[in-house]
Amino acid sequence: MLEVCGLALLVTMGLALSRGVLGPSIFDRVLAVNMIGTKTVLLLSVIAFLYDRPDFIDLALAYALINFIGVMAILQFVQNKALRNPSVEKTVSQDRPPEA
Amino acid sequence: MDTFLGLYNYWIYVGLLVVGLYAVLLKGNYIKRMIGLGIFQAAVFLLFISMDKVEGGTGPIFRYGQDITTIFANPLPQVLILTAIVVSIAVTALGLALAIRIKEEYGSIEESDTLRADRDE
Amino acid sequence: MSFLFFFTLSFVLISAVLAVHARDLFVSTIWLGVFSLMMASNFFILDAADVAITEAAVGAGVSTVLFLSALALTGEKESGRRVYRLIPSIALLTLAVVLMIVSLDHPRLGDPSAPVHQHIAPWYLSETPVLIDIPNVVTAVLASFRGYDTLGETLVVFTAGIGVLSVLGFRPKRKAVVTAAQVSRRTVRIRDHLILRVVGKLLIPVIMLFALVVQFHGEYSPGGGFSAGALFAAAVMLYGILEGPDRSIKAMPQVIMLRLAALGASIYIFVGIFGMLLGGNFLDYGVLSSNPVAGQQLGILLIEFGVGLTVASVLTMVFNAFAGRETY
Amino acid sequence: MENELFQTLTSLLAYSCIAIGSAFIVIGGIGVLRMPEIYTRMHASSVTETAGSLFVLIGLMILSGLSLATVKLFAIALFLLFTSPVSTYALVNTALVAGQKPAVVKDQTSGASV
Repeated sequence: MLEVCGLALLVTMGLALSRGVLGPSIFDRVLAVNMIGTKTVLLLSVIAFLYDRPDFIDLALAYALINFIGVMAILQFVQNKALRNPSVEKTVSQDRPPEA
Repeated sequence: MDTFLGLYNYWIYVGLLVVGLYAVLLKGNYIKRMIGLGIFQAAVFLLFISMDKVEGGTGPIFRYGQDITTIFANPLPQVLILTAIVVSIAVTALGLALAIRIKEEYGSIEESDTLRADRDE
Repeated sequence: MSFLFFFTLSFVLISAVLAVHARDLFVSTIWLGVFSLMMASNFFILDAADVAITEAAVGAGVSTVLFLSALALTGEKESGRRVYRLIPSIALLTLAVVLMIVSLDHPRLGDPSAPVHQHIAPWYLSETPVLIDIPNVVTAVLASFRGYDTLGETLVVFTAGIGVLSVLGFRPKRKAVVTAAQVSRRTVRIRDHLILRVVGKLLIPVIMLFALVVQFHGEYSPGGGFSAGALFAAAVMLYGILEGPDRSIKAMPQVIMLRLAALGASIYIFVGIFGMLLGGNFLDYGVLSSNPVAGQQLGILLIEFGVGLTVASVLTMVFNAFAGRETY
Repeated sequence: MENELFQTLTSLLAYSCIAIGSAFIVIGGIGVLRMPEIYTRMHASSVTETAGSLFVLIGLMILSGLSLATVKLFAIALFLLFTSPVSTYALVNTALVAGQKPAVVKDQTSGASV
């Protein structure tokens, strides 16, 4: 059963990876990375049980904490494009989403 | 099939080595080259870690009440690579710092631009 | 179980090719993050838990943050001018073919009769419980049996930190495009998001606590100074991302970080010299206590602390130098 | 005898939890690939990040019984529950601010956009 779960996680990673390859916008890619990160946390926990070493779950814990930093860095980079490139300032500078 | 899975990691290592070296040699952008260098280093890490695996073994950390016949993976390649990963990020940081300085002086991080600027002087 | 291994390895190669292929360097960095995730899972499947936790701490957090802060200063578009060079291409192809042929002679994965497993590894595995008596053999080999090696690597990390500071110590004569005041405003949008700020601040102490667990529990579970240092630096980087580089530099001034990095390396060296003064060899911890095994454990604890201090302060220093820099 | 029955029941419970979680994860993965635009894809990915992860982690917790591993798994579940909605929020916000418009569905009867 754990093998099946591992396989399901890997298949989902493959699907997310193809979304990242296809993804027309940057946000699709970020979404794919975020998803692969969460799936890695689960995969590491499942492998720890599959190998009968539950004391190695520290690793999954590390990823659960660290993934957030990477995603924050990526989003900060995207949000600050305006400051680096004055030509896009107009579209990005409003903090509020555009009214529908 | 057994040969295929037994050697698959070596083939992936060859692939990573070539992809990394391709970026280092044939890409003009300095940051792309640092990315290539990272992939090249990871290929070496993969080669070393592939060596440590023993069939039916487990990670080299002892447990209470373990069986006397427990097989453990080889700890030595792990030690070498553990330190190498942190050294690789330090080296990458140094390369990125150089790229930032090149951008500030030449206005570009493309090799062709910097070479042209050097020729024109 | 081999199918897991097959998938993760294939994903490693795919993401590496995508990282090199992408024209936008920002997208390249994203693929490099995926590459690191798959690499860490792969290390874990190959029974290398210590390596995997180091790759987790370095690859997912620190590496992405450093690449993105460098890209913010240099611009993320690759020109796309192709460099055709015949000789390197031929050399690459030849290398690939030769390595493929050589790989057929490699011992199969997990072969217990491979040459690597014959010489010294069995000695490490059988003598660690007798001489050092800690469960994590990797930490024992890293800190005690191969202590010289680790000293060298620590000094390399320290030197790289000094190198970054000296390279970025020069500034162009002309006026900055984005001034220091604007740099401190750079993160203003993240700072304004209440949810991100609250949850991020909640997470920082937890990451630091986990780094300390990895540091001081490294003799019993996967971890040790290198991974703990990277985790600690990642926590500081999260603070810098959420609150702005000016505040992270204020909290962790560069001068103090430089001193701490030097202190960490010095702790390592002085533990070695202290052992010499007590009549042992350099980095021979057995003489630090009346009981050689307890002395070994004390020595490992001290030098792992030194390593963690150096790695954490060097990576923090590099992040502050990148994030707080004006764009020219 | 009773003990044996209890063990069978707990492992049955654990494995069914893991199976449900895996099903959620694969469904979410398919959704991420097939949905038409970024906001709907995010909706699909949130299924894997909350329901999928929680079911798998709860299954593993039941499997490991009362041990340190259970505490660590609980911590992982807690951190995932904290961070993944926040990441999704940040991603949606950034996408909206950068000018990604949500897809507009045409109303079939009146022809006006809703």
